[in-house]
Amino acid sequence: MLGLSAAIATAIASVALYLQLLDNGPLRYAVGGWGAPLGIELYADGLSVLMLLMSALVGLGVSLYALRYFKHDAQPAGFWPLWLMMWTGLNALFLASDIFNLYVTLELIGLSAVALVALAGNRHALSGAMRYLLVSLLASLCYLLGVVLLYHAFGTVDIQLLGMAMKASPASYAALGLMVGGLLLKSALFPFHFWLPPAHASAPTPVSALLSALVVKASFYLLLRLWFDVFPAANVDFGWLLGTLGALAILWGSVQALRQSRLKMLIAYSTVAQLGYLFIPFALLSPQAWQGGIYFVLSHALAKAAMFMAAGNILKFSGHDRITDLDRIAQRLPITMTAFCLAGVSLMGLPPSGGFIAKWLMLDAALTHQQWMWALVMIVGGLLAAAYVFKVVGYAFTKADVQDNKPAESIPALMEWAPLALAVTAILLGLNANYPMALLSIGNPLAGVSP
Amino acid sequence: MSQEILYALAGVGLFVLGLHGLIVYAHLLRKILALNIMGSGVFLVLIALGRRSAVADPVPDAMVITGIVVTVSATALALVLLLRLKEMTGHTDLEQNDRHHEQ
Amino acid sequence: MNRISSVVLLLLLASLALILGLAVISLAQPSSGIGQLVNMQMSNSGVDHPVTAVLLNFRGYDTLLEMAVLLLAVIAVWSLGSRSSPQQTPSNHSNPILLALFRMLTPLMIVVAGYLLWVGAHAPGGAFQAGSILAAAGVLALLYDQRLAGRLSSWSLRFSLILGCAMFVAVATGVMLGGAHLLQYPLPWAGSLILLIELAATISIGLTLTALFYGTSTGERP
Amino acid sequence: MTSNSLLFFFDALLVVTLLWLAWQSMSSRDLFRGIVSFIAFGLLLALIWVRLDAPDVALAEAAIGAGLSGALLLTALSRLESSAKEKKDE
Repeated sequence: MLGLSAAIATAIASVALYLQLLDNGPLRYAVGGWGAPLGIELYADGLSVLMLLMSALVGLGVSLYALRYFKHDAQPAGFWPLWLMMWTGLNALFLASDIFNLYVTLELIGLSAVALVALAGNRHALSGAMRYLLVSLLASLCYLLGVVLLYHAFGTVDIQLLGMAMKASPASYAALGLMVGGLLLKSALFPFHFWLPPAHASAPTPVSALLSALVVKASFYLLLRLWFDVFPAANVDFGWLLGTLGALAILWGSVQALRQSRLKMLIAYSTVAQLGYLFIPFALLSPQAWQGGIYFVLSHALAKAAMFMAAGNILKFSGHDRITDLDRIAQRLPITMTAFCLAGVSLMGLPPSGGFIAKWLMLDAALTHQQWMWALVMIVGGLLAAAYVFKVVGYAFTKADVQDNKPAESIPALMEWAPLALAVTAILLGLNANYPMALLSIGNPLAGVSP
Repeated sequence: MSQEILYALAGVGLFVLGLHGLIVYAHLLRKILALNIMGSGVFLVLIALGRRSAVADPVPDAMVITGIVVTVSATALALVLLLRLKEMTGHTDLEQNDRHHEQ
Repeated sequence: MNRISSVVLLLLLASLALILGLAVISLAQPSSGIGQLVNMQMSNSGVDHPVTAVLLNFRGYDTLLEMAVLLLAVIAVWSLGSRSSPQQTPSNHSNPILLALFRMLTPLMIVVAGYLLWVGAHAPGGAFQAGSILAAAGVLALLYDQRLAGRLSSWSLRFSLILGCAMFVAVATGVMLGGAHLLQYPLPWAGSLILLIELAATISIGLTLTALFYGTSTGERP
Repeated sequence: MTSNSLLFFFDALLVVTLLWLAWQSMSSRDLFRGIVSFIAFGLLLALIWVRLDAPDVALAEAAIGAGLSGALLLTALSRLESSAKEKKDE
C-alpha cells in the first residue's frame, strides 16, 4: 500500500510537470543554483515529459497489478523498494541534461532491473539476470569512457553546451562509437539482443512488463538525446547503419517469436522485433518518421505491458505457458484475453490503435522519400506480428475437450482489469493522436531534422 | 610523452585488457574481475587527462569517487547473484548452465 | 574457443585499443576542464577543499543519486538472500590475533573515520573515505564474531542505512522553503549543512558497505 | 639522468606492473591467487592516484577498491569452494 501511494504521488508529480510545461514551454532547472558547466542542470521538454507520463501510466498499471500478484507469491520482499528505485532512476534519466549524471541514473536503473529479474529465484531467472548484469555493466562502462573523452575534449558534461562545442575530432568519434555502442547494447538492438529474451521472459510478470515497456526505452531515449543534441553531425553519416540493424531486428525477432513454444518467450522476442521499428527513423531522417518513432515508443510501452500482464494471468491460471496447451483460455479468462487481443492489435499496427498511427507515420515518410525497402520491411514486420499474435489467439480459442484434472487458480479481478486498462489506452492512443503530438512539439529536438 | 598521456594510455590498455578477459574467460568470478579492471581503466583515463593543465581540475576526482562506489555496489550484487546461481545449479559459468539446461 | 575466432578477437581488440589510444593522444593539448571555474566559486561553496566542494555542493545531485545506488545495492543483496538454511559460521573468539586486532583497531578506526570526516572540509578526506574506514571496522568486527550482526536491531539498522539519503533529501528540499533551488545551500550555513549531510552519509556508507559484506559472506539479512 | 626522466622511468615501471597484475588477476589458474593479484592491483592503483596528485581517490581506492572489494571477493570465493567440497563429499 505504501508502494502504491508512492506510485500515485509520482504519477501526480508527472502530470503537474506536464501542466507547467504547457504553460511555460521547455524548462531548465539548475540544481544547487550553479548552472552548467559547473553544476548539474535538469531539462524538461515535450519529449521528456511524454516519457515521464508514459512511465507514470505504465508504472501505475503495473503497480496495481503487482499489488495482487505478489500477494499470492511467497517472495514479494524486494519488489516495491526495487521498483520504486528503478522508477526514480527512470524519472531522473528523462529529466537529466548532464551526461555524467545520466551515467549514474543508468546504473540505478540497470542494477535495480537486474535485482528485479532475479526475484523470480529459479535457475532461468538467475542465469538471465547474471547475463543481463554483465551486459549492463559492460554497456555502462563503454558509455562512461565516452563521457570521459567528451569531458576532456570539450570541458563540459552538459548536453546543451556539448552540442554547441561539438566538432569532428578523433576523440569525439571515439566517444560517439563508445556511447552509441553501449546504449545499443542496453537497448537490445539486433545483434545485441541476445540477453533480452531470457531476462525478460524469466522475470516475475510485473517485472517483465516494466522491463519491456520502460527500461529498454530509457536507453533508447538517451541515445536519441545524444544523437540529436550532442552529435548532430552524425545524423547523415551513420543513421543508415542503425536503420539497417533495426530492419534486421524486425525480421529476426519476429521469426524467432513465431518459433517459440512458450508464451512469455514469444512476447520477449516480439519486444526484440518491435524495438527494431524504433531505429528505422534513424535512416529515414524525416521529422514525420521521428514523430512515428516516438509514437511507437508510447504505444509499444502500453501494449507490451498489457500483453505481459495478460500472459502472466494465463501462466498463473493454467500453471504453464505452453502455447499449444492454451485450450479454451478465452472462455475462462475473457477479460485477460480481450486485453491480450487489444494489445496484439496495437502491436500488429491495425487501425485504430496507437501502433497503427506510429507505423502509418513512418510508412508515409518512407513512401514520400521513395525509400521502398524500409516500407517493405515494416509491412512484412506487421504481417509477421499478426502471425505470432494469431498463433496464440488461435490456440486460446480452441474448443478441445480437455478434462480439468487440476482446479484452476482464480485470478483476482484487479489483475485482469489492469492489463485491459493499459491495452485500451494503447488503442485510445490511436484515436487521440493530437495531444501527444502537441506535447512532443514543445522544444522538439527532432523538428530540425532534414532529409 | 608526458606523464598524463602515459597513464591515460595505460587506462586504455586496462579497458581493452579487461574487455578481452570478459569475453574469453567463462568463470563468472573472472568476468567480474574483468569488469572491475575495465572500470579502473576508465577512471585512470578520467583522472590522468584531468592533469594536463597547471590548474588542477577536481571534477574528475569527484567523478571517480562516485564511480568507485557504484562499482563496489555492482560487484557486491554480482557476487551474491553468482553465489545464488552456484547454489541452485552447481555451475559457475553461464555456458555450462545453458548446456545443462538443454539436455 | 577455436583458433580463428581468437585471432579475429585479438585483431578487433587491437584496433579498438589503437582507436582509443589515438583519441587519447589527440587530447594531449592542455585544457583545464572546469578547474578554473571551480576555483573561482570556491569561496561560495562553504568548504575549502575543491573535491569536497564538487562532491557535496557543485555536483551534489550526483552524490545524492550515488547514495541511492548504495542503498539499492543493499536492498538488492537482501532480496537475493539465500533461502537455504543459513550455514553456522563459528565465531572466532578463540583466535587471539583477531581478538587483539578487534580490540585495538576498532576504536582507532572509528577515530580515524571521524578525523577524515572533519578534515574533508579543507584537505583530502570526506564522507566516502570516512565511511569506508568505518566499513573496514565493521568487516573486522564481523570477522571476529558474526553474531555481532544480530546485536543491531533490524529497525535501527534500517534507519541508519537510509539516514544518509534521508538527510540529503531533507536538506536538499529544506533549502527550497527559503525560495532557493534544490540543493542550493544559503552561504552562511553551507559549511555546516555540508558537514551535517556528510555525517549522516558517513554512518550510512559505513553500515551499507558492512551490510554488503555481510550479505555476501553469509547470504542472509542481518 | 635528470630527476624528471628518472620519475618517468618510475611511472613506466608502475604502468607495466599494473598491467601485469591486471592480467594475472584474470588469467591465473588458481582463483585465490587471482583475487590476491587483484587486491595488489588495487593497492598499486592507489599509489598511482598519489602520483597523479589525487589523494582523495587514493584513499577511496585503497579502502573500497582494494580493501572492501577484496574482502567481498575472498568471502565469495570461500563460499563457492566450500559448497563445491560439500558436493564432492556427497
